[in-house]
Amino acid sequence: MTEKIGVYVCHCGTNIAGIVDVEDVAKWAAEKLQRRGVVIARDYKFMCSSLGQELIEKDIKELGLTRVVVAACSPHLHEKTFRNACKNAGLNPYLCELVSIREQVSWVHTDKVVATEKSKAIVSGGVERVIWHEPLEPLRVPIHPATLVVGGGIAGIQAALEIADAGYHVYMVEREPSIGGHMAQFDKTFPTLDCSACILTPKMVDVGNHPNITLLTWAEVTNVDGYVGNFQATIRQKARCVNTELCTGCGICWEKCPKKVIDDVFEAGLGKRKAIYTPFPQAVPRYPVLDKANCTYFLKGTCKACEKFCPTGAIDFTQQDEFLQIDVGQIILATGWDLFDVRRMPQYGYGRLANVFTSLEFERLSNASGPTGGKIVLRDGVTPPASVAIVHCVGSRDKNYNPYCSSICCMQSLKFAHLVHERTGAEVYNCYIDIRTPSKGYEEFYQRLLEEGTHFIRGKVAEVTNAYRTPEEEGKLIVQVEDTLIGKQRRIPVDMVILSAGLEPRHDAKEVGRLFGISCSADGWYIERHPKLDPVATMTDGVYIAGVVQGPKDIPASVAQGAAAAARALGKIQQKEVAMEPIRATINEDKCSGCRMCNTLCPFNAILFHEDKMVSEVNPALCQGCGTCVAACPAGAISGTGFSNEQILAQLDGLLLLNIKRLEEIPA
Amino acid sequence: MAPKPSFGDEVANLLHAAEGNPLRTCIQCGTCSGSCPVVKFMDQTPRRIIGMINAGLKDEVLKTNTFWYCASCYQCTVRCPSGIDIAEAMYALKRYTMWKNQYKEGLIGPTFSETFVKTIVRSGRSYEPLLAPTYIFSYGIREFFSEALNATNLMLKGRIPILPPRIKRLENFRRMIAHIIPIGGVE
Amino acid sequence: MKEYVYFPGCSLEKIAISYHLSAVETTQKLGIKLTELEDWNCCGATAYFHVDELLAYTLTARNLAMAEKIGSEIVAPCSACYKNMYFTNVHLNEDPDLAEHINEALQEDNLSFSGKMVVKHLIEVFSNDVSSEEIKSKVIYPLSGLRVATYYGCQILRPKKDHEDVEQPHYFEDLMSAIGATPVDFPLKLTCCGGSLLISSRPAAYSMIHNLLYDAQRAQADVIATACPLCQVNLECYQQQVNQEFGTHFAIPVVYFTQLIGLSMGIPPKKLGFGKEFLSPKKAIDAIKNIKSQEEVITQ
Amino acid sequence: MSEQTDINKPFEPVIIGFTCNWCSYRAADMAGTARMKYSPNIRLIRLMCSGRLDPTFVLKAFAGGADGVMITGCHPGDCHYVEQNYKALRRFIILKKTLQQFGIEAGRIKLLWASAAEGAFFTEEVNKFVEQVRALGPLQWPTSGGGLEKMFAVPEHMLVKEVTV
Repeated sequence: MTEKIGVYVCHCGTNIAGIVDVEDVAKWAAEKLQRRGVVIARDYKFMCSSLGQELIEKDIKELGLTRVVVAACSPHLHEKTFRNACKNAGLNPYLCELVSIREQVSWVHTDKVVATEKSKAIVSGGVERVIWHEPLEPLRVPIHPATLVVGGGIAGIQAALEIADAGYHVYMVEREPSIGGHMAQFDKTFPTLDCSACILTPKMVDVGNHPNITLLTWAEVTNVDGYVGNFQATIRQKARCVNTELCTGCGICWEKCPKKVIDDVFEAGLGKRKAIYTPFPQAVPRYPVLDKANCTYFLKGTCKACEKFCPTGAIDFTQQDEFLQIDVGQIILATGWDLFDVRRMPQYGYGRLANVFTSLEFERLSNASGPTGGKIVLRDGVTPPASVAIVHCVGSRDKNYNPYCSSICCMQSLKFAHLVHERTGAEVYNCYIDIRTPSKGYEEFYQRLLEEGTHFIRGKVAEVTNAYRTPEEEGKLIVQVEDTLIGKQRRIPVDMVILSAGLEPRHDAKEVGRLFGISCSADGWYIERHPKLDPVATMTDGVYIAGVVQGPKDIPASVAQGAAAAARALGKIQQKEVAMEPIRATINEDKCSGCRMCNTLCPFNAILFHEDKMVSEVNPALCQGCGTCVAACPAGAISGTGFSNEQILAQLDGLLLLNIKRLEEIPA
Repeated sequence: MAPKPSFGDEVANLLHAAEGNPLRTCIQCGTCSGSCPVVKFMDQTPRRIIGMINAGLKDEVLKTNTFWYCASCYQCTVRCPSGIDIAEAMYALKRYTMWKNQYKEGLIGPTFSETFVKTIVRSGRSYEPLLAPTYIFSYGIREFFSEALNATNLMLKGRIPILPPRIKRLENFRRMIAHIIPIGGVE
Repeated sequence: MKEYVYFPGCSLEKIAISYHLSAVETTQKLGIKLTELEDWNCCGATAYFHVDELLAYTLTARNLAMAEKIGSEIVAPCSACYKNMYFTNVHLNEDPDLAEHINEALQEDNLSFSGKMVVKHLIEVFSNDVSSEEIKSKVIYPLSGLRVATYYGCQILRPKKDHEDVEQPHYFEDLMSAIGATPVDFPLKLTCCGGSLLISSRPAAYSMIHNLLYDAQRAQADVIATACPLCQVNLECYQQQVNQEFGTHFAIPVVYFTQLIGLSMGIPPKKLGFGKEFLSPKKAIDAIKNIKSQEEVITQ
Repeated sequence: MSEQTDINKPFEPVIIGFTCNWCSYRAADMAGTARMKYSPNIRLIRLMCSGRLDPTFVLKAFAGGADGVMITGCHPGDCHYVEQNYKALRRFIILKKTLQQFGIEAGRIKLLWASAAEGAFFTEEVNKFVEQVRALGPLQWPTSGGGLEKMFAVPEHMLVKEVTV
């Protein structure tokens, strides 16, 4: 049979046409590849535009095209678009091949002649390949309606509530004893300064009481199997040593517990908790966890005060970690961030100079329910500062630490400045590189701070020292910085220094990423499917990211992403089934020699062996289409749809322009 | 023909093992100037110098004493958030002005460095008595006496050699240097 | 027994002779063999680099090339020498063209540089290769109660090498604790003394010296310990001038860390070059004297 | 390109690059979106996984006139299919030996792990490899290899799909 192939070369405005002579490529394809079946070759400004697509559909209908090659951008961007175009015109979508002459040519090369030549080779490769395409039907697998949300910060909470309210089940897994995340540690939120607890607590309670949400705190995901629509997750429920059936959260146990422990997590080291505890009064769920590592009973074998006093007998020292298996269709990762360790910049004196604080410490210091009841005081716990310096960009925008901007620190620092000014009347100095206030109401907040009389010094702080040179400096912290707007080095004596530390990916982000089959950028944030057009999806179908895991962002942005991820998940749930690329391996029984070489190669155990017939067979539901078995089969009995030997060899043939050579040998 | 390189590129070319022109990546944060122990004696802060270089203000830059006041303590270099080797850039400017003989009037640095090198080229070793007093007059008579006093003290404590030291294979040594720069250039 | 090629550098020949003496004495006590590099030439301090980078590399390369013939590790007591040698070594290893060019010149002196040398500062030998523990075990007279301001200066630490901590190192303090002395809180321990500006930009140098002495005094240090001849000369010999300049009354002895270690190991002060300084670290030496006299009393 | 016979022109090697759909192909996309520049001598083929690479693809490439072949995949541990890139690695090692027996310099083939985020790295490595192959000069294996072209050329059954319009 003969194929009728249409070739469509995209200008992409000047993105491609600026470097590649697209008209020439189209002309060349029409002439040189005519005898390979190319019946029409066009170039067009924007192939992906509706007009561009109509062009293809028209040709399919009128010229009866049986194959389509589009030379434009990366298949990861527009393969679907052009497959749909074919589908609309009644051509099987898988008979379309998209080759990239933008990412792979015009954007990475500068020599127009060479770029045009390369584009021709790539088109030729596409044409040869498409000849071998077969009509395929996407695999349809049912979507399990439940969703797993990992991380109970504001992004995760938002996502969970959106889905649960829509009537579908959600499993929320949180590593800490309570949900709430970092937002629960804050007192005020910028720029409106509404109380963090007041707006967060109701949402936390909703999650706790929601009939559609199974809340698993003090728990971690340890394993994930399966694929979009059908994931199996294993969750380790760490032993709480509290029977949640009986516990009423009355709080007597932690009142009676004699063991005080410094709380490095929620109180950022500023406050203490007991060995049995809930991190904060509004914690959800309300029942506590017993921290075995610090419990006197587990250390010394005696005490059991909590057990003695518990009115409902809910304490259970024998409790062990449990592992739960859950089936979910999709997963949303909202695991949040760690604070940059300011000890890595000793020039700022944290740990050496008592009154240098981290931003999280200050959040607790200024929090009404914090260790000082919201009083902003020095480490001694009583003295209010008369002057405070706030250092921006600590660990951010710095090649020695993190090159990226942490995006929240400017506004956070302005918030701090306001709180200090409001509660202590102290002189406040903000030392910044640039003030970045790019959201609704942010610039106005900056203006407000200026009016309040906060001092703004444009310069990255060089060091914080206690080495005074003058009587005024004696006993103070001296902030040494160049005031770049006047071009002078300044030494500013203050009582308190707040380091506005940057946001970092979770220390275990990489491992967690692997667990869910998604990868991190160079900075360690999870990579979204598209930086602009698909910020919450990942390269792995059915796994979404929301909040700071995707990159530094503030509360409004995190909430937006939580909702967005939820919407994406709901969309799939309501389709009830998901179409999957029909890229699968199949074994030709007649050719299979039963050597079983492929059996061991498959990481998904998709290949089973029929002892009776002495042949292997691929289970399409389990096969992920990597093609390793295809490459390995010595009998050539295994073929991979979409990436068959014929398709790849033919593309190679075309890329090397051997097809052209051969045609020259064979006279027309 | 190739376009004349900008002043910034000229300076960048004098930086050892620098790819392209690192000065261009300066975000003017002032960490260098904030860290500099000598900054208050400089006509312009190091940050400004980089800004001026990037702005192509060649003459203004060469007129400053900034880079001759650089103590090469590298505090700026280790802290620069853009990874610019600022101390090295100051060296580059020193060399630049010495070659072109266009440094600020009345600076001692250039002539001192030159004599220092001359001494080495002559003897292979440095010799304090020759160095210090040569310039000390430029600080006025009081300085001279205090310096002299110091010298005598050092002498009494046996911390100043009476004769300048020399290395043994001096001839080879000089031929070696001749390979790198015309001895005439420094003698 | 550990062996090193020893590059004293110009200063140690005379003006910092006590550093040389104490270095030799203390290393001997610790069973370290220092072989002085024969016919070495000046490292060029900072001045070479002002005039000609290539010349600077060549002159330093000559020393390294000569050292390669007799050992694998070269140790410099002077921070400037150390910095120049260390980075010349790095650059020549990174840049084969540069190395080739320089080897051409070195042939005139029948030398060639292969880049095999490991460059170390004397204090690194004490803190890393020997370790504070071993030194502690050799201490006979702990310098108890002696408040020492440990002054690192610049070029031991900077520019940064690999992953070393250039903002809060503590190995100098550890060494001083090991010999029973008390390291004081001395925030300016890493701040430049202005050595290279002393002649070219004197007022600047004075103010830098002043800041350091002021901080040492604030910390109530009995003595400043240094690991660099330029720092020592700067901080000690110009205190008088600084006092005149700023109307202060500093009188803080400035000694080499090797001198203090030597004292604690019972080496006679004279052998350690004491007596050549402007301001005698009486307190340190007296401490030892007292212990000794007590011992004599007991032995009689 | 080695098709060109003009001896005045400098030798431009043709390189075939096999990329995996999840990491290295996206690294190439990343290089594009970031407008990083690399040598145009390389032409990429997308596979789902480096594990899909059948060694004969490489032999075919050389026989077909490629001067070098670059095989790329996800970093060990990051494979979208768990561990298939390790299998690619094993094959690569054997393949390299085989090629040398055919008289093809080891320098003409390269294995590269590049994550989706490593556009810059991908760019550098491509440039390095192109220069490496350029230094080795043209391969012209089919002629030098004596009839090997037949051995690895497109299978006959694939040529019958000749089209005459």
